[in-house]
Amino acid sequence: MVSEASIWAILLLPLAAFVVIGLVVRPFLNRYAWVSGILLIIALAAALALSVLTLDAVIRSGEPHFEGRQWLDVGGAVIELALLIDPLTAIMLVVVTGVSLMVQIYSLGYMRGDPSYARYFAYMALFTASMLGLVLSANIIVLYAFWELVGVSSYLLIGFWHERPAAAAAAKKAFLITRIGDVGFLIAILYLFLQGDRFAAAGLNPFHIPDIWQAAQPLAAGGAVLGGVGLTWLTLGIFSGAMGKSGQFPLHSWLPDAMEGPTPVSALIHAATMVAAGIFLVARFYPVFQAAQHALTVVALVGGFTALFAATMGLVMNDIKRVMAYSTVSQLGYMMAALGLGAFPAAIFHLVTHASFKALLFMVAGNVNHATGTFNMRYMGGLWRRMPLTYALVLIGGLSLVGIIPFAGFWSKDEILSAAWSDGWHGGGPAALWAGKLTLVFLLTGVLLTAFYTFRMIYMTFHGEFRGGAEQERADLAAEGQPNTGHLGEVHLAESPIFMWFPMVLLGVAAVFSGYLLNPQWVEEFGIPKHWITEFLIEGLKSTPLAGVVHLEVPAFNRWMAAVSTVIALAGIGLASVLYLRRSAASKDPLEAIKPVHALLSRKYFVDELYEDVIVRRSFYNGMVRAVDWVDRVVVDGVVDAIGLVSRNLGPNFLSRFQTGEVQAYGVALTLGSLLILLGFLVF
Amino acid sequence: MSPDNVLYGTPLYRFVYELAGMVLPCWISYVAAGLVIMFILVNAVLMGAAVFVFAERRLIGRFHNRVGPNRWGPFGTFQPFADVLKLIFKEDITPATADKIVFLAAPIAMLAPAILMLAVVPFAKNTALADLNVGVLYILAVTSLSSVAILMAGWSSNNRYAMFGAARGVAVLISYEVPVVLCLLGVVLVTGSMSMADVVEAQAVPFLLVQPLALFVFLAGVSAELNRTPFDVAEAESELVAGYHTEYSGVKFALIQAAEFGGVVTASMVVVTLFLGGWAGPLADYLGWFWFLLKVGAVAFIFIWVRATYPRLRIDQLMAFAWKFLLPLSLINLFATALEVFFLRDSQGVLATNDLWIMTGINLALGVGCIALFGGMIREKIRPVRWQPAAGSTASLTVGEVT
Amino acid sequence: MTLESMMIVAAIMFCIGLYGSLARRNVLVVLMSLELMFNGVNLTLVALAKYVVPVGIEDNIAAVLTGQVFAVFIITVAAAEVALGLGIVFAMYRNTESVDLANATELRN
Amino acid sequence: MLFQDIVFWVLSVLAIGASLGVVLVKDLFRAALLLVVVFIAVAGFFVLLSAEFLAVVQVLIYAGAIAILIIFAIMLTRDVQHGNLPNRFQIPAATLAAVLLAVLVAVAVDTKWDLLAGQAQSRAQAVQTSAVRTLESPGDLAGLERAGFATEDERTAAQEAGLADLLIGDFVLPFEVVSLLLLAAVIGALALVRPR
Repeated sequence: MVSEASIWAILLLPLAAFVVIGLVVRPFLNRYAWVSGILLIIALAAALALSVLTLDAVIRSGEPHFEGRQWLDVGGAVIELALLIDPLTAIMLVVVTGVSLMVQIYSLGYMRGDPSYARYFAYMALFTASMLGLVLSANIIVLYAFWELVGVSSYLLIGFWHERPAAAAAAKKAFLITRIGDVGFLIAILYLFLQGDRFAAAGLNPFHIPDIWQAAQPLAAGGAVLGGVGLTWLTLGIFSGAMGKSGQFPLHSWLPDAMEGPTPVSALIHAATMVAAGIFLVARFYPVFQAAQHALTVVALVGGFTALFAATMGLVMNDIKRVMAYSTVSQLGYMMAALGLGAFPAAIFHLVTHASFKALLFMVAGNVNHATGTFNMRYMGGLWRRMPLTYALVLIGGLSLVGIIPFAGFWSKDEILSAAWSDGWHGGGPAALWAGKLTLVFLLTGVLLTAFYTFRMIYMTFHGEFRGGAEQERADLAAEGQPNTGHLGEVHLAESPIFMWFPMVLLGVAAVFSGYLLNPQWVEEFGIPKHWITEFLIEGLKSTPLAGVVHLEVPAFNRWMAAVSTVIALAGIGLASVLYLRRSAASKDPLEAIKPVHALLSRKYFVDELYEDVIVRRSFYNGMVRAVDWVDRVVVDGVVDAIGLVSRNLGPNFLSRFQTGEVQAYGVALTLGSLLILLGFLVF
Repeated sequence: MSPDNVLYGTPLYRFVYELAGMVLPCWISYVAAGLVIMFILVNAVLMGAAVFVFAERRLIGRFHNRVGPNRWGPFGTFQPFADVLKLIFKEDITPATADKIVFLAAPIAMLAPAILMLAVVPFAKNTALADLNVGVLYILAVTSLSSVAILMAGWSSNNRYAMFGAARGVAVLISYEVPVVLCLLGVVLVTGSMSMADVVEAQAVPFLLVQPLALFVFLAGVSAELNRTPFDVAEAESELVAGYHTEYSGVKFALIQAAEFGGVVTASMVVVTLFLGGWAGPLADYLGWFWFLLKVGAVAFIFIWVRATYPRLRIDQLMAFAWKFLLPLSLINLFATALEVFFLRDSQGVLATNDLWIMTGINLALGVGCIALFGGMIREKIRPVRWQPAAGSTASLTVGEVT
Repeated sequence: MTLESMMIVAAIMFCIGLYGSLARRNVLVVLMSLELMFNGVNLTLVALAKYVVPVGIEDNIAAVLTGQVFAVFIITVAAAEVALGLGIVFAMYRNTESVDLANATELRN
Repeated sequence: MLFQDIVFWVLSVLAIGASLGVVLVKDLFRAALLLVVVFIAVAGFFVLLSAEFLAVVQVLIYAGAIAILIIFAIMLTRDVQHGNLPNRFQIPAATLAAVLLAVLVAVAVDTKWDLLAGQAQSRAQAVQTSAVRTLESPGDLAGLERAGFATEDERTAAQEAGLADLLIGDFVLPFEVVSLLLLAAVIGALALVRPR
């Protein structure tokens, strides 16, 4: 067993680092800003150690249970500060602290020389702390608070270089779009609040997450407080929050723009924290979702569609980080689809493996940027000679992302695909079955595209000849008369310092081994039992009061599905090799040959235009705002004018005589009045 | 009979009251007993002032390497009485433009605080005229009255120099009141009571050791409030022609002088009571008054010594000294004392003698450290500034150096 | 000395202060009169605390101190009031070279 | 009670006379000095009402600080000698004050006060005079016993009753609000008088 204090410490260590950096180091010791990085790394290392201890304790002796502390008692709704430690939490703790630690070590090198070094680490500390709080909360209100804190800190980090207009705009966009999803989440919470009386009648707390699980279960399991259409909408509300954070279609458009932040921030946001928060949220409420099959269908379809949709856009991007970004959206689609298909453990498994290899890939992008000064792949090429280590790592990460045996991504992606194939989920009608097949098609197509864009990215960056980097781009921009976007660095082609590649190597090892070793498919390996992570997560659900209600089984390794997906992935790699491997420096991108499609994809399906122009400008400005304007001008202003007319005439002609400006005249009147009241009180 | 009377707890008062009550009607004996007490107090202050004046003049003489007054009486002991006689027989001049009533009332008001302060000082066990529950606060309150008296003197003289002197004096008084109050709070915290007798009882270890910073601040603050050199800008003879008592002469001047020197004596008594253990000493039950007077003499000597040693400060240096040096020190002392008392006291809220020694150790180290630290910081501020004459001017003045 | 006599003295002080604050031109006199009123009120509070049975004395003997606590608060507020009042007086004197309240009628009409 | 009566009458005459002086004396400086007299007289009243702490605080804050501030303000303005003039509200203000005085006196005399009687009063007095002191010595305890605290529990309760406990106990909210007010007043006064 672990003590409660040590678990609180996991949350409080980064928070304390934030406070110390923000209130002490930054205002007083900014000359010694390097202290802040060291401070955060120490705090995170301690938190990681405690997280591993917690995971170990959960594995060995089951879920610890801690009494909550009452925080607020508002109108009968009791809000507690409570910890919820189940296998899901334990795994997420290790992932978040681990990836965050790697990212911080990487940042030591990447951010060196930045004038706002301390501010960067303060934000990072806040970000990690809020993610940890989100993972640990057992109360939905507290969870929501940390959820919004994650949003705030991501806003701060994306807009870290706020002097760049693009970064400021991207931060704003991320904040606003995730907020749209959060409105749904908030409505779900308010719905729970409205159901407070019914929860209380069943002896449950409407904000306590295990109680919500129970409330959603059938009568036999002591639940049935929630149900029917209300439950479906509740879960959809929660899902909309998850959509916003995890960048699911149609709320995906903030995520690629979020690349404006520093690259380690992207690595953290896209690997372990912010976008994983959405997946985590759905997983956290999985027992509730399971009681609402229609909602699950929606989740699966949205996830599957996003997986495909984002992958198509990834095909044509020239900015290396944007390729990664769309890849992240696509992989999140996989996870979401897995959740919708009932393969809850597979989704978390993929989240873990994805955290390792996507963090790695982002760090590679950071290294590449460090070397070439730009993110534009058209100005890279041939880097493998100069940066062999980075090249090896990008191959590992890329193959893992594509899902080639035996890299980590293969095992987790395969589990998702098997789940989609095997109808491993229950209770859905014909429509749901149809949706499952459709999702499978989406996902398999996605595999092809993933393989293609990943290797397109690798070929454009590391193969061929070097195309000049930032200097060339600056020259080109000048030639076209376009303004310099301001964040082009210097070219010095070399491997990055040890701070940067050391965490990458660690993550590379994880990207190779975490897949099979976390979830050995056939036999026990090194003492790790067969299907360890899957079983572990399912056990976590079964140990709750929901035992017997949750139907989950571990899908067996499906070798046909594995073969098919490998073939498709290899096909994608092959296609990319044909098109890009031997391409000369001068030739155009082969995909540009298909003009309309390329335009559609590179303009991101015109989704931004749709939001900006149709929704905001046309319907909102022209429709609604006009109407409101009319009401304001005619009705409201009319009333105001009428009041003004009356008072304008009343004031100067009558009332102003009494306002002499002499304070003592007022004093006399005041005394007279109070005296009259006093006398009246005495007489009557 | 009235048990409510504040003074009734005092043995002296009760004795006089009952003695008078044997022959006189009740209410007269009340008044008579009160008058007797007042008589004693006034005379105590005046005598203290006389002795102090003598001691000061002799000692300053020694410091100046000369003899000092030695003509009248053995070693010149009667010199103060001769001074008083001279002043009484001098013509009592009131300026024509003065505000006569206030001009007359000011010296009286100036002497009053010194006398009032004496009422709560315990000379020996159970000898305070009134052992007030709020004795320490009472002393502060009474001393704050003297600023009114100084303003009265300065204003009523209708003289520029007097007015400037009064304004400066009051500014100094108000500024130094803050650190003095704060440092006395430390003493009160350790004692747990504001009664002077309780403070003395509580000094198992003299607060000289337990509260060194407070003592330092208190001594500095009190000498400023008493207009003693080096803080005597209010009556700087060379700049202001003696400040607020420029226009005074004769008996009124004698009263003002008595108030000042009596004030030093009473202040020494307060220092002794609050920081040096009051009447404590061997055979305190019998020799308490002796130890008390001995300590008072020692403290008064320190005042004289300081006067003979240091040059006068400039007014801005004086203010900087109060606000930038004494105030932080007293705040640090208060904070440290509060923390120590919080952690060291037992469940009854009482500090054992051992705890006092622990506090002594901490506070001594803290005091030395803080004075060194802040002293370094304030030195920049207090250092004499060489005044640069404007271009073309041939004048060359040195501001802020010894006057 | 009874409660009534004490309260009558306090009331007289209060009413003198009231008259002063209403009928004097000089803003400083008005401030001083306000202080008189504060003192009258304080006197009433302390007198009531001494003589009248306070609420809650059955449970806690400290209830007899309530009036004194109120007086402490009033003294504090009076100090704040004087600080601000004199600040306003200085501002007014600096702007109009006068401390006559009858001249301070910029808020007329 | 004789002693107290004498003192009470002396103080009353002093306080009322000085109050009238504050309002009516022509010379502002003298008015301010009379204000100091009023403050000291009120402090005397406080001693009579067994509120020693308040008496001392009254002298410290009113006479020592507020009066000084007012005197400084007076000295910085013009026409000190003949500065105290009536305005046009003299008659209504006097009438109002007189009527209010009548009402207040009527109320004070007419109300049936629920007075502390006999023993209760001596107990209250014991608590009030020792409001800022921890009573520990045997003499103190004997004094409490004389004041009518018969049992050990009652004596403990009386020992623990203090202004400070009330201030940071039952009245902690007003206490904090007042400290905030003081801070605001300091900042406000500085902002008002800062040279522009």
